Amino acid sequence: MTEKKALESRESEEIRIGVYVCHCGLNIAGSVDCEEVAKFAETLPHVVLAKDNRYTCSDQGQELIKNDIKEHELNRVVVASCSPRLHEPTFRKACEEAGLNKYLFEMANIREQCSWVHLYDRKAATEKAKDLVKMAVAKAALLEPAEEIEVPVIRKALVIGGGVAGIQAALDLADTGYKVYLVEKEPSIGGRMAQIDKTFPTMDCSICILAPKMSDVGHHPNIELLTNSEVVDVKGYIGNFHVKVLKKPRYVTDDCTACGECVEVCPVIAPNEFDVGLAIRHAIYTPFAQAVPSAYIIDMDLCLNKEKIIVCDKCLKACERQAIKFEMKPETMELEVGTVIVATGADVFDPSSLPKYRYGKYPNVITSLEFERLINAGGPSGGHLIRPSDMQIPKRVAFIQCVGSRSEKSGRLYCSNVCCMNTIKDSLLIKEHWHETEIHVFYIDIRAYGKGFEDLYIRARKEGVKFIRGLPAEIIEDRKTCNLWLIGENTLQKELYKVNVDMAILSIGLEPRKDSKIIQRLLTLSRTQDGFFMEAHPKLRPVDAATGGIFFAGCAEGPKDIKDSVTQASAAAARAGILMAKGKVTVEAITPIFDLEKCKACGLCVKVCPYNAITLNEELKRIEIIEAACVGCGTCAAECPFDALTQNHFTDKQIFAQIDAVTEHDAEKKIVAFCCNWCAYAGADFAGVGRMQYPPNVRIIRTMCSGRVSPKFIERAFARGAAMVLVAGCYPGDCHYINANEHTQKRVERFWKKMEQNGLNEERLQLLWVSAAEGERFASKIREMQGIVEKVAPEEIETAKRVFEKALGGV
Amino acid sequence: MGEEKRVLTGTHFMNGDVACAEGAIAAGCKFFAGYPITPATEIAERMARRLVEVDGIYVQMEDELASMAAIIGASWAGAKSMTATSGPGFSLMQENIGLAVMTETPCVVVDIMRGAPSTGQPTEGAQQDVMQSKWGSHGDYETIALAPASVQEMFDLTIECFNMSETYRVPTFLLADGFTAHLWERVIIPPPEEIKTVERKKPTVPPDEYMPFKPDDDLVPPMASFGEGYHMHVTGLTHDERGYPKTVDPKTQHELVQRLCEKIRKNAGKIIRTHEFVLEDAEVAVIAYGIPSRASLSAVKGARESGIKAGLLRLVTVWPFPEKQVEELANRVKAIVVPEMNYGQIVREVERAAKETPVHFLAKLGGEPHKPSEIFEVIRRAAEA
Amino acid sequence: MPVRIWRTPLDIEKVKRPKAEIHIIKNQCKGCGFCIHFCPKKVLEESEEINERGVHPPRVVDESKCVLCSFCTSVCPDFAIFVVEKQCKDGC
Amino acid sequence: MTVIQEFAKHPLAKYLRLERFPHIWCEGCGDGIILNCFVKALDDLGINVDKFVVVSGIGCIGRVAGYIKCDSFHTTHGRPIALATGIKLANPKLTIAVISGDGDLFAIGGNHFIHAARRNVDMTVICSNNFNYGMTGGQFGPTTPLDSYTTTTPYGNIEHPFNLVHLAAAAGAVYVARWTALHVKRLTESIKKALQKKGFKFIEVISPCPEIYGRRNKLGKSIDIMKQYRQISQIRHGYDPAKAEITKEKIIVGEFIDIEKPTYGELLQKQFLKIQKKVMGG
Repeated sequence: MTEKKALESRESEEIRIGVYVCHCGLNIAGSVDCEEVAKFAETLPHVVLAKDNRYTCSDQGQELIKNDIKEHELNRVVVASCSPRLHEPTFRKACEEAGLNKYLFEMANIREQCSWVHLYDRKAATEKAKDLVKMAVAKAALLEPAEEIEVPVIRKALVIGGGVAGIQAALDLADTGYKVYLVEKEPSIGGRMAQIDKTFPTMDCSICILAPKMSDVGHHPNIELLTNSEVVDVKGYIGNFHVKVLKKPRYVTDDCTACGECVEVCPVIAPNEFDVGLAIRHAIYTPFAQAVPSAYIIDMDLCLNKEKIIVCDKCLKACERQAIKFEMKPETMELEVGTVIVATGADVFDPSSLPKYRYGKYPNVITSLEFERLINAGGPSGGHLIRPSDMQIPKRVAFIQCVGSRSEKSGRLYCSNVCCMNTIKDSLLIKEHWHETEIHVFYIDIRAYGKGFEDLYIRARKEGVKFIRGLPAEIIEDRKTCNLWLIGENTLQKELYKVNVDMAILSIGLEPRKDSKIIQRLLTLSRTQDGFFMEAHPKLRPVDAATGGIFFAGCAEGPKDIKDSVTQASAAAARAGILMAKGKVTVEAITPIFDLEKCKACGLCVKVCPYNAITLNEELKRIEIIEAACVGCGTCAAECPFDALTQNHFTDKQIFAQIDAVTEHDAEKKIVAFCCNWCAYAGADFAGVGRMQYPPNVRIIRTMCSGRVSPKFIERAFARGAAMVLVAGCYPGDCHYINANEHTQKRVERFWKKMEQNGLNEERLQLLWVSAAEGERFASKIREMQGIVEKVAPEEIETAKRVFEKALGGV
Repeated sequence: MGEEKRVLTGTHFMNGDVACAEGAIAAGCKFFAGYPITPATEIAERMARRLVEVDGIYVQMEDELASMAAIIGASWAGAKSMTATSGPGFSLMQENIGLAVMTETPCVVVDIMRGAPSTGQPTEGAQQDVMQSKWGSHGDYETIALAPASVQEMFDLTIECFNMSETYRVPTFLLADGFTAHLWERVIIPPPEEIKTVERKKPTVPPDEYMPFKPDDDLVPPMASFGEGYHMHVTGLTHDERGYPKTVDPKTQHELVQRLCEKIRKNAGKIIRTHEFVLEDAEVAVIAYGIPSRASLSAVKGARESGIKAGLLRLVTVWPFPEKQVEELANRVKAIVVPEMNYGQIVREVERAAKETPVHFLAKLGGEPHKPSEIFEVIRRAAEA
Repeated sequence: MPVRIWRTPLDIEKVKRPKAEIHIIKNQCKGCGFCIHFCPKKVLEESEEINERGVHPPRVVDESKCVLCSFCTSVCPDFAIFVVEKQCKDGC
Repeated sequence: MTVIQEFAKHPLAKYLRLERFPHIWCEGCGDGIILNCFVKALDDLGINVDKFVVVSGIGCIGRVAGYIKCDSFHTTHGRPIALATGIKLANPKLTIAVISGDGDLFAIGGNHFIHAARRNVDMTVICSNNFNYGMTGGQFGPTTPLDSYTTTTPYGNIEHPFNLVHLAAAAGAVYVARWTALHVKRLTESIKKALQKKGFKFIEVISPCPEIYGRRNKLGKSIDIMKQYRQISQIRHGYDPAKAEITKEKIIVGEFIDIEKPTYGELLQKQFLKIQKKVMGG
């Protein structure tokens, strides 16, 4: 507590701010005159010193700050550099080490949101940088020290998805000694890897190396395996998730010995999903031989008894152990966990959406997944590669790459990462069994970047596999023989080809799970444009989700091969392990501040709080705040009509100060943008990372959630003569505070009405839903708004000033 | 065990209820179902102790309805079965007595008569159920009822009841008064070989030819037991010879009811037992049954001493009623005297048979048996008239 | 595993299911319709003909769809329908 | 081919008195299904019918005894259990099933039911519960739901009905189950289980009475009643029978009680041996 004493002693003293302007090598200095910005900073109120240096985040940079805090008795620090999303923690730590409460630190984002997006207008960029610093200083002057509250972390983990990634993550955590709930929606764990015949580049039998891990999961004392189950609800926050899991009935108890007698008598059949429909299964079945749990399951949609009444009791009679219980009901389990690992995997692309390959029409056009089952000794053809039309072993086969990857047509622009090597592996497998087989591989590029990959590629070429650059434009079938003509252009030799083969294998890509949306909503995650889950930071936090306590493993985060999935799984397990080992996390001190005097106990805040962290005490006629449950979205503060609530570190005063700073000069040219931390602000950063250029007249004020944006902020901006206001947040449903941004929408819509009633052009207030990945969407919005700004007449500015006069009163 | 315990050969001093129980066991009774009621309870108590010694079953049911039902069931399962009760319980049994008649089920019902109507005089003897034992259940039917007059007869006639019941496939009543039942007397139980017991007639044809209700010439059908593979159907409904319901066929109903009655009437000669005392030259005949016959005997002796030619006809079989004997007697006597411990029941049958011969009735109610002097008085008046 | 499934499974021929022989004792039927309504494979339908009891007994629509669950046999209050396994010669 | 000849081919024909069919029951009556499931159970268990006795009482279902090819007794109203007790005790080698109706077993025969259950006499009692006296034209009985209409409750029933499974359990039955006439497979299994178990077993079967009870209470045709069963029945094995009242919205079915308890016969046998030893000993 020494720091705290130290800071208390300084409370009374006048405010002493130190400003540090970072060059970030040339990243900032390249288009911003950092010295000038620093000089400008010195002129600002309360600033006792302003310095610029090459890398403020470097050790020297941090040392400098620490020393100045001591020497010059700084009690506020502002760093103008990159995005707070990147280095705020770094500098906060430095301040704390120097005995300064970390909430007395503020940052100006002059890289992602300035230098990188205004590369070619040094003057404008420098002016903007000054504004941004001015805003930061203004806010800094009003910063209050704060103590973070600690919440315990439950030492149990939830792993969603039982593919190889989920299995690995679960085993690692369980071996570390943590209780793990592994939830898998299929009847067995194993995932895609269980379907595959051999793995590249080592060519070892996939199920042979997976099965032991699967049974380890089955027997591990620390793992509670919940198959045929789905996560249906998640509440709470980092360290304290309350999860509801729907356990669908198997209709077969653990007494099942997997003897298979029931299958013999079951009268109904359907294609077996595990064999991609190449083999049949019965209504009562086990997905595959090595399934874990090994207990059978009844497919109730198929079973004759789906109508609740037993019309067929053949399996019941056949089961000696009497393990079949048709009366089983779905049960909902409630779990308390501290961390969550999302390992929901990927779907495979359905090629029937690409008419040119006639998948689903020509029997001998198969997918690479079907191939895996055909070549697999445990598969429907007992490992004999046959072609569906006549069950004969094909003499000539073709592999077609990038089906559902890297193409506009399929709507999937990304590389699926595994297909090239998988095809090479498959071609070698064929050569192994039927050496004389003629193999053509049609590709765009062969990507053999991994360890041991190139060797495999070379081996395949040595074995005589023909690699032809240029995908077939179409496939034509010979009615009689069912052989296939592949027609296309060899883009190396610049000549057309027309190749006749017995069978064509479409190397299908990986795509996000159709139901990713559900997990996304439940865990308030973000997704990248390709639809896979987005990590908190592509470099520094590659397995963390933006939401605390949640981590990614395997293809859920992007297409991966087995090795990478396992690697990421272990990483995720380690990350989760750290949290649980520590046993506690500190929650940012950005909870509401409550003013008993002003509260009228109207209960509006209680209604809007997405986390039920506010309750209305009927007797005392006042509200009560549960700090641990609060995650600091600030929606309550925005909703309170009596200014009885405001938010720590995002107080009305502080935000007003930022607005005022922006609008001090040339307000009529400026856009005041309120951006939520998770999507809009991150989106703006992303625009910077992608060097997407847009007009320099926007000034971003960061709030944790767009729900924090109170109408009075907008009024203030207009009252101060701002040309336009932008409120930007996550897409509805993607809100990181469950549904807080629904209130944003309501408020903005109300505001538009107000403007209309007062004869103001609603266009001057814009609402933008944007994801963290949509930098371009953000940039183009600003460009679009610039167009409007130019049209805003001075009179309109004046009217607005008058209409919202009242908003000027200080708070 | 079993056989050697069945007959307690020797001379005993016991009461009527106990003697009845011993008679039943000696007759081969293997199943007793009952419900406690004064003055028949001692029979149940004795059975509860004794049956187990002869591999028999004693079961105390929830009421007399159940008791009667149970012995019918037991009988079809092949056991000689019996229940014992008194007036109120006898009334409850009438329903299933009807079932026993309809299904021609051999079984014995002991009714120890007490003061009635209703709960009446539980501890006092009477003879008020005589007509109930004939007409108690609904419909036309014939049953057999024997009336013991001594503890020895409580033993002997119980055996008779079983034998007749087995012979004619009909519920048979031991109709004893509360006095005889509670009387303590000497009883001589003969050795087993001297005790005649009858077993029911069994079918001689294979199951598929067997008709459970097709009579032989004696109008009694042979009876198989459940569990012997005959797959019989037994019903309280009017049924054909196969045993299947035929409820709307007049012929079936007529023939069935007719046979149920005739099989007793036609065999009345074999069934009826009476005892005569100095009737050869009698001018006044006393007709009595049960306990009054004992007072009647000394009254008749007294009359003879005082020069009145009196005699006694004691009815052992009450039902079927010994019509012939009474009619024949009436033809040769001046008058008939009937003492009964009721307000006039069997006397109606006597009058019916006696035609013009005057019948003097001597009712006795309240639980006191007749005094010989009372009967003598009536004899004297009858002789003078 | 949401993969589009469209092929006839390669081993479809290998699975042999017992063939059913459905017996309907028309004149014993009282026409409750239980067998028709509760057949999981919708093998039966009401016929036009009227039996001795004045009702429409069931008629077999497609015997090959029957999987011998015998629910009709058990649910018939009148023992008017029963299914037995067809004793197949090489014919079927 | 005559009906009888066709009928003879029925897999269950050998358990039925074919010449007595068609039975007397109405179209869609549950009693036929109960009979069907019952003989199916006999067949599944391969029971020796020579040693098997069916006893029934009075009422529609009372006629069942006359259709099964084994020793069978169609007794007076309410008395089948008492009579069956006599049969069983007199010849323990026989297996006894009592099949009767709700009125017969629980109104006029209620006393016999509870006492046989209390004694744990070895027999299986199956009750066809159709909520009224069908044979006499539809009067209310001990299971008729409140407010239902019958010829003797023209303004609606004001008597609270029995919850039969609760009654049986309380009286001491060692096996208590309830199914509807639609749960034929489960019912058959239950009957098999009961027949193989020692002691007093009770199975209630909710049975459609479309012509009498159904018509008066606008329940539709038998098929509608059966559909209703499918809709509102819920299987809850081990459920507390006390809570298993039948309502318009819900029929809880399943096996409620399955316990072990010495039967009357077993205790009697024990006593025999004890006493005989004593007597032999002198």
